[in-house]
Amino acid sequence: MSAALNGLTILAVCAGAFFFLAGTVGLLRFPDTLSRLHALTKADNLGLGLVVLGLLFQAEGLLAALKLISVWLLALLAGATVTQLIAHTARPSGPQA
Amino acid sequence: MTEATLYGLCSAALVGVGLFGLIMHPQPLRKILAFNLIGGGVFLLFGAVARRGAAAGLGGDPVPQALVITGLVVAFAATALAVALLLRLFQETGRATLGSDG
Amino acid sequence: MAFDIGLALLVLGVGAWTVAARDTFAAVVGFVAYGLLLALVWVRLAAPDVALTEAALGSGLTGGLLVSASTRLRRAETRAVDERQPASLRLAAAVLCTLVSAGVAAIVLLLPEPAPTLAPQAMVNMAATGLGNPVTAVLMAYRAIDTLLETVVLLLALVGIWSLAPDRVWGGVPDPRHQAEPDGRLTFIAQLLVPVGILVGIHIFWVGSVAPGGEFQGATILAAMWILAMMAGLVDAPAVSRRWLRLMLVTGPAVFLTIGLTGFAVAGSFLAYPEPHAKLLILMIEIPVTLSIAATLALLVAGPPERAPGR
Amino acid sequence: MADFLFAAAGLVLAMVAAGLARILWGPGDADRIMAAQLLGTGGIAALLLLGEATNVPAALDVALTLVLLAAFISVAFVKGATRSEADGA
Repeated sequence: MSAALNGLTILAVCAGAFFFLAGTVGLLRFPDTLSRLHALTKADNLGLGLVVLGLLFQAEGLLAALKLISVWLLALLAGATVTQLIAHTARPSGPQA
Repeated sequence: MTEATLYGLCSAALVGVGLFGLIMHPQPLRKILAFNLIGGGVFLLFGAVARRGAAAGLGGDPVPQALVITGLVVAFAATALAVALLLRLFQETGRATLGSDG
Repeated sequence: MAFDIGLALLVLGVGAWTVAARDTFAAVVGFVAYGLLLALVWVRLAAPDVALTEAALGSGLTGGLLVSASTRLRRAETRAVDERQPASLRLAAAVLCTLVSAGVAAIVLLLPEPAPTLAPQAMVNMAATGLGNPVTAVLMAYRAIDTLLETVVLLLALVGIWSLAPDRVWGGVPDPRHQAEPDGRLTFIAQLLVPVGILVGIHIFWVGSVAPGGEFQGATILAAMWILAMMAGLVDAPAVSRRWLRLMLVTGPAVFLTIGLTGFAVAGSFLAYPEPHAKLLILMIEIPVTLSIAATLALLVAGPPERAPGR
Repeated sequence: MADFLFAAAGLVLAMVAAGLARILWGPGDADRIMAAQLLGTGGIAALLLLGEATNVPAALDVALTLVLLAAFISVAFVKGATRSEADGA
């Protein structure tokens, strides 16, 4: 049982690390601010989410699991909203769509 | 080399880097940043000392750790006051430097 | 060990960037990253209490303060771009700083073996306080006088900031009124984060007696949430001459001082707690102190009054 | 298991550190804040992995604090940027 859980953790954490890699590459390679924002939000949401998922299999107790999920949800919601706000300042006139 | 020594050496380098910034940057905001950089280095030195003092089932000596917490709060108070002074200077003069010729 | 070497190099690199960057805002972002990495270092150094303080105060609140200051000073900076010092002076400063670094490094390498430590004494005396977190026990009992003075230092810094107000807004409201955003994004994020943040702040304060956490860490999070609510236009900043605000600011230190003085009568010295009631007394101090610190920190970030006291 | 989590923490941190190069390039403030935000999420992921690997449960609280304060800093940036425009007008 524990071996299976460990396997799931390794799988999810590796996938998470891959998305961080993708986010970094996107941030470095994409030509303009808005597409870089796009790359960043993917890395944020999926990378951290998968790492959290992986660690959930190891969590001891309900409170720890709850905290893990809150970290992800907060990063997700705050990240998405803040990214939009930053997009506004990147284009002072504001996006049209 | 233990991790305490490693981070201790790191703190020594940070103090030097921060001091350089404090001396060389003409803009006050950069000096405030450098001051906080030095602060980080000094606190880290305390952390290295605390880590070396691990005993009695603790990972580190709690006394230097508590001193660092006090220090962080005081450093924040000093930073906030310095930033307020700087913004007021900017409001009055439209400048944010201390140079006499600027 | 490889992880630690990489982390130490990363901290150094980000620190050097903070000094070397030409653009002030880039340097400030570097500083925020520096604080975040330091929080990781503190976890590695078995100091989770300090990691919490660094994350909340050293990186978070200080970072927010510096970010908004640097964006406001943007226009002033363009004029001061090319104020480089002569090469000879740079070289002299570099030599001096290298010497200082070498001195500190030598101290690190020559630290006595075995390392002196107060950890066993702290553990023995912690039992008397009824607390379960040795760092909180040191802050609230063994070094309680530091903690008391620290709360007073915060108030003094706030008095200093308030005294920077121009005459016409004396005793007024810090920070311009923030309009709620028309599209409501900022309102949304604030309505979401503030309640969660208050919960987390209280949790971190409350577990501080038995686990990493405590009044300063909890208070910092509460302060950040108050500022966030102000920035989003959910609440307006209070005029600094308000009586309830002043009361809130001084209650914590006042209670601390009163219990400290009572120590003379019941336990023989300043800030001595009579043994069976130590934990209760510490809690009685900590709750008002946390609220006072939270208010003080938030007002330190808000800055001097900028609007005349309203109706 | 601890070794794997430790290695993963190092890996995530190293990749995100590469994203810091973005701060060096800029060109805009928004790019810089984004790079810091990537470092923030990556740092939080590394912190969570580290906490689990070295058995420091308080790392969870540190991570929660970092998430909240990172959002606070971003909002301070947005407000500062809009205010700077107002000052200049």
